[in-house]
Amino acid sequence: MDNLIATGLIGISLGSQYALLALGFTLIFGILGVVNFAHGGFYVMGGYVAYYCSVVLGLPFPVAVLAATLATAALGWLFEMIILERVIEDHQATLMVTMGFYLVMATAILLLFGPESPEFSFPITGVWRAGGAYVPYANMVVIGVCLAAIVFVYWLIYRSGIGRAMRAMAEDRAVASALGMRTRALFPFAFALATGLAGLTGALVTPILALAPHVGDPVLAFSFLTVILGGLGSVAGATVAAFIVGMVEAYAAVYLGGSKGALALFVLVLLILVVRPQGLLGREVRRA
Amino acid sequence: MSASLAASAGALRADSISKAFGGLKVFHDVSFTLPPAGLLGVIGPNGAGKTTMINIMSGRLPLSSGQVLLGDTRIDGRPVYANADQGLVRSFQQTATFAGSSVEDNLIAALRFAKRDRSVLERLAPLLDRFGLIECWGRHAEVLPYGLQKMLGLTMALATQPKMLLLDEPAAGLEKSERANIDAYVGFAQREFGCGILLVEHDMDLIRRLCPQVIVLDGGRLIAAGPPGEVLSRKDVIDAYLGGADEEDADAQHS
Amino acid sequence: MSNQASIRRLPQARRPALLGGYEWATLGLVGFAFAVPVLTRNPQILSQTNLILIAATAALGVYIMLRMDLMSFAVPAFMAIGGYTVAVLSLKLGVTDVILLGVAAFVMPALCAVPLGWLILRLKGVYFVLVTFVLTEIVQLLLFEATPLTGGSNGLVGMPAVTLFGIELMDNSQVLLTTAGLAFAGFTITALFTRYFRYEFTAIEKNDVLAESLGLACWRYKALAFSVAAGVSGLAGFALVNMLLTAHPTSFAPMSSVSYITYTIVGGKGAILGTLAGAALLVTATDLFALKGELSPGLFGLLIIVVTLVARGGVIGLAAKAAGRLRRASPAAPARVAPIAAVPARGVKS
Amino acid sequence: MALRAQRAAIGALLASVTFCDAGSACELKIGAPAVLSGPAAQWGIALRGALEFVAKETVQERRLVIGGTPCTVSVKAIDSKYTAEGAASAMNALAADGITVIVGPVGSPEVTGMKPVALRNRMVAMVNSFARDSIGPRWPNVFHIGPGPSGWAGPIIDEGRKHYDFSSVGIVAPNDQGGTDVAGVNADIFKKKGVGVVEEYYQRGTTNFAPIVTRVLRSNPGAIDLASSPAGDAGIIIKQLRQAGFAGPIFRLGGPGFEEIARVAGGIEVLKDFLWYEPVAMDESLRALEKKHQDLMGAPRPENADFFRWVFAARMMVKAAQAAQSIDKPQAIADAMRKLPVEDENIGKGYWIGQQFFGINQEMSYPFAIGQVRGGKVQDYIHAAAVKEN
Repeated sequence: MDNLIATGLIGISLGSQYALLALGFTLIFGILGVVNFAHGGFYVMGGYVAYYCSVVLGLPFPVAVLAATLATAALGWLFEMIILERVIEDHQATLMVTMGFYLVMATAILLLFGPESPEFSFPITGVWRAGGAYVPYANMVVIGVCLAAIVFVYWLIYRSGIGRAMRAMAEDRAVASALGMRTRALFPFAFALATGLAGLTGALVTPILALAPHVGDPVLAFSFLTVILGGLGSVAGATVAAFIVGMVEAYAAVYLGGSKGALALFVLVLLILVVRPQGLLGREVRRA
Repeated sequence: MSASLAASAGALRADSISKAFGGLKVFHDVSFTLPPAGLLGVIGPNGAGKTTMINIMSGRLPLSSGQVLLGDTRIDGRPVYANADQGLVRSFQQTATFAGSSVEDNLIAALRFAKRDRSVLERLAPLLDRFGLIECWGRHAEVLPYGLQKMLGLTMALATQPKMLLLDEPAAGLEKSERANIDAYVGFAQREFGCGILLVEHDMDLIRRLCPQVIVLDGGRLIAAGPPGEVLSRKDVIDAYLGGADEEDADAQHS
Repeated sequence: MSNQASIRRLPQARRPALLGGYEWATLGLVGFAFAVPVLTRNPQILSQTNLILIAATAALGVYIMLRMDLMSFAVPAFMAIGGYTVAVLSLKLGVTDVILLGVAAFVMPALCAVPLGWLILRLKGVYFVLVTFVLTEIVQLLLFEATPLTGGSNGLVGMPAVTLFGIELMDNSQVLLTTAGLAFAGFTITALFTRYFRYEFTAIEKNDVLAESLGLACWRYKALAFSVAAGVSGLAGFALVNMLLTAHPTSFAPMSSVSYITYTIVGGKGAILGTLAGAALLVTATDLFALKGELSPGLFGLLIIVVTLVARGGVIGLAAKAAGRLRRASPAAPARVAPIAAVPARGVKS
Repeated sequence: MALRAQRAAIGALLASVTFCDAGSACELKIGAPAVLSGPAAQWGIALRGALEFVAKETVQERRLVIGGTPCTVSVKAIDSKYTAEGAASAMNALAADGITVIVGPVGSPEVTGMKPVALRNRMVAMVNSFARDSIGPRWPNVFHIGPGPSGWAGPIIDEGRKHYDFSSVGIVAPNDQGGTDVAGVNADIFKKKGVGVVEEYYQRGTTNFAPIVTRVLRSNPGAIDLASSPAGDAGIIIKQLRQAGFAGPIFRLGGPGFEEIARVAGGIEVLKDFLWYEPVAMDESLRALEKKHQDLMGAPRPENADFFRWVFAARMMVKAAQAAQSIDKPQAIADAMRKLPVEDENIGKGYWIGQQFFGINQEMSYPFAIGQVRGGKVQDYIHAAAVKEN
């Protein structure tokens, strides 16, 4: 019983991280039509910027997290404007440049910071316990900030003018263009928003896990899974799916073991796709 | 030549068909029959559900209720290609060709997919000649003028030697001077291939010229049927047109 | 209008060529690999040629699916099925004949692809991409889990050398000959297959709705292509396993699918020669960059970005464009008829 | 395109032939397929650093003299990417340069990929990896840099049992060859000592181990062994084990990387009770080696402690060349190697072993160390004698 609850708490913590990553990923896909292979790179970069600010420069941790968010957003903006924009119409070319950019980012980080993990711990330690269930305080903070960020993104998307435009783009690009929206102007903004979210996640999560140049690799696979499950471009779907993936990962790993747990997760996603090709909350596209 | 006509399997029949997207009824309880080698016009204001009707008849969209029969076979909800095999072929409102392929390759593709041989091209030669497609034989489809692309798409549909042709606004987007081509096309298809044709069209002159019978759709309902001269003077039909929503037919083609 | 006159105006049917120029050129180049062991015994040249051929053959799986604008991440999955089939046959059943093994390496993945294709080819565009990605992850995990058959994380080690008519093919140059044979088979199958069904594939790529309305059962051709792509990938898997004398899960890592896609697109997805050009360029570049140690992935990334930005249509596209410009620039060339200006489609009804 | 590549390659061949002729001025060329990119990069960087150090040392101290001529040593390290193909390709590139003396690579998949190439090109190699088949009679000229857990896990477990009381252990390792091979051997040794074992494998690439930790703690193990989990992973696992309330001792019967583990875990106090295999005991003699590296290379040694073992391996290779009086006859160098005593000026004396485990007596065994954190305090290394077979 305690295990059940403890596992559920782990699942929530995983889910909130995946949600932040997947929100950005799905926005980029929905609005730009781009599968961002560099997403994990921005996650790692967020971690290292936060590390540099807080450990090397000695800034307070919240300032470091903010700096990481802004730096990754800025780089995302520049990347979109300077490189991605040139090939935005060709989805295979966008795949190539985002992937190439990921390799460049990973190499730059390796050269700057070396291959080994630096010491980068969350400023709050300690664990809350109740029976067999437990949550480290640091994880609570991360969950809290993640939820706040998700709320912010929702506010941005569902309550602001720019959000309405982005949503229209994500749901139906052709219609939005036909309605005369200046779709192109949204691209760098949406990309920066998404990479900023990835950077924020990295800044928050790497100190409770580990920071190393390669920790971005699995981010891509999980963002993929989450977004497939939720329905491409669907903001709500990505959020729900992130928590499902987190829960399934936690319970499958605890009750089936690491390797079989991963297999179970992938098979589940495959089955869902076969039954509901549009993902859980993706709308059935009226075929035109 | 008209030997194929004799083997015609029978009429195309819509039997109180309805279609709803979510809660939105696009199409409600419509019935009509197109006899073999017949010609039936379909008119209605924008948003009346005309293109949706073609999508349903061809199998692209499933029905909400009712049925579509070709001869004795129920065909709604079957794959589009299976219905095309049965001789039920549709055209598209906007240009529909294979970009990047020459006119010749487009026609050969149509022949291949319908399992016809090249001799069909010879039968189509007068039409190809008239439209001016022979001059463009090696040119890529997407660089042709709009009207020519449209005629190419229509000719490809005919190259499959269908029993029933569903034409979705063939004259849309054509210059006035090009519209005579549609007359020639419809006449040729009926004369040479014995096709039954369901003609969805906005151009009233064209409908009057060609169709002995029309049905009128409005808001997804069949509001009138009969010879065009008679139907088009009815008050409810005129009202439907004048008050008809000016919005775009939502189920747009892809080009 | 007179029927007879019109028919006479109809251009004569061209005899459809079995293969196009690009296909012949590619097969020629792949065939040239057979001669490499005769020309040199330098192990690096042999090894580079070997790696390029394996990479190019694997990339064919991507190329075939791209004929229909479907991007496949499933290549490593089918390479693994092909490679492990060979390893199991030779280790457990003692089959070493290269022809038998080659047939098995093609047929087994192709058969596995049939039910899978049936499941996932209903998905369109980007969903297909994502599902093939998931599929590759699943196969990778299955390799670990199905230990009795696959040797789990240790892989299957210690395969005997393959034989051709009883002769062992063991040393560097013979390994290259085996790879060249498998690559040649893969390229020939792909060239013939994509040429023979080029109308169907082009139609599905450009306008599948129109193709279906003309009577083409698109899914059948997609499933067929998926199956053939799987078989060709299996040949590449065989070549890789044969080079390493080991079937090891890391050889079929899911992320390696990205490399095969990169070869195809950087080389130029429009022609089969592109996969060979892309594989040759990028495998060579990888090798050069490996000398730079830590920098190598970054340089590789930079190369991909630059080629993508500069050479739309890939290396082959760039070369074709350059050749075209050269021809136009040369005064001896006959003046070309001015092309008809494209008339923008007017998508609105009157 | 490919044609041009071929032509360029043939040109390269001609160039390399002439180069070989010129190379007869006595230069021992050591090749290293070394992982220089990706998560395992630090291992390859340690390997390359050790080789470059030994090369310079050999030249400066005239350690390699053939027929009266002092020889130089050059090092060529090529990124083998921690994959079988990467290593095979790197090895072929080395072979093409006429290099037949190999030190490296570091990881199991790489060793898998490089051995067939070494065999086909008749190279002599000194490899690392904890795989059950790293060396063997099939590969007569491949040597192994040091014993796997079969050699040293036993003494470390005994040391742990002196201080802690436990009757069961949970072993956590990644689900690939690098993980399962070591974990399996460790499990056998624990069982032989009467300790109950639960093995738990995680998917390589996992970043959050909380679920795995929950799972392994369900059986209430008295101790945990992280086997060959990479240092970064091991650090997170320890952090999360302690967060979950696990208070028992933690073993890492895998490889070096203690500093990184401690950093990731969040400090020595988090480790609390921790024992690990340290391939070499950090003592005066090794500090002297560190200093020598600083003096000779003008920079501190690579952080990864595998550096020391690779220095050992490279020096052995140089000694074998010296004994064989050859820089380019791998067979002669291998034969000489087999006759050499296992000994290093900084690391100490040992034995050739491996007959029992691998079926070939080509594994170097030398003194190692047991590292310990007890009650949150780092203890001095415990020196352990080189393991001997029989």
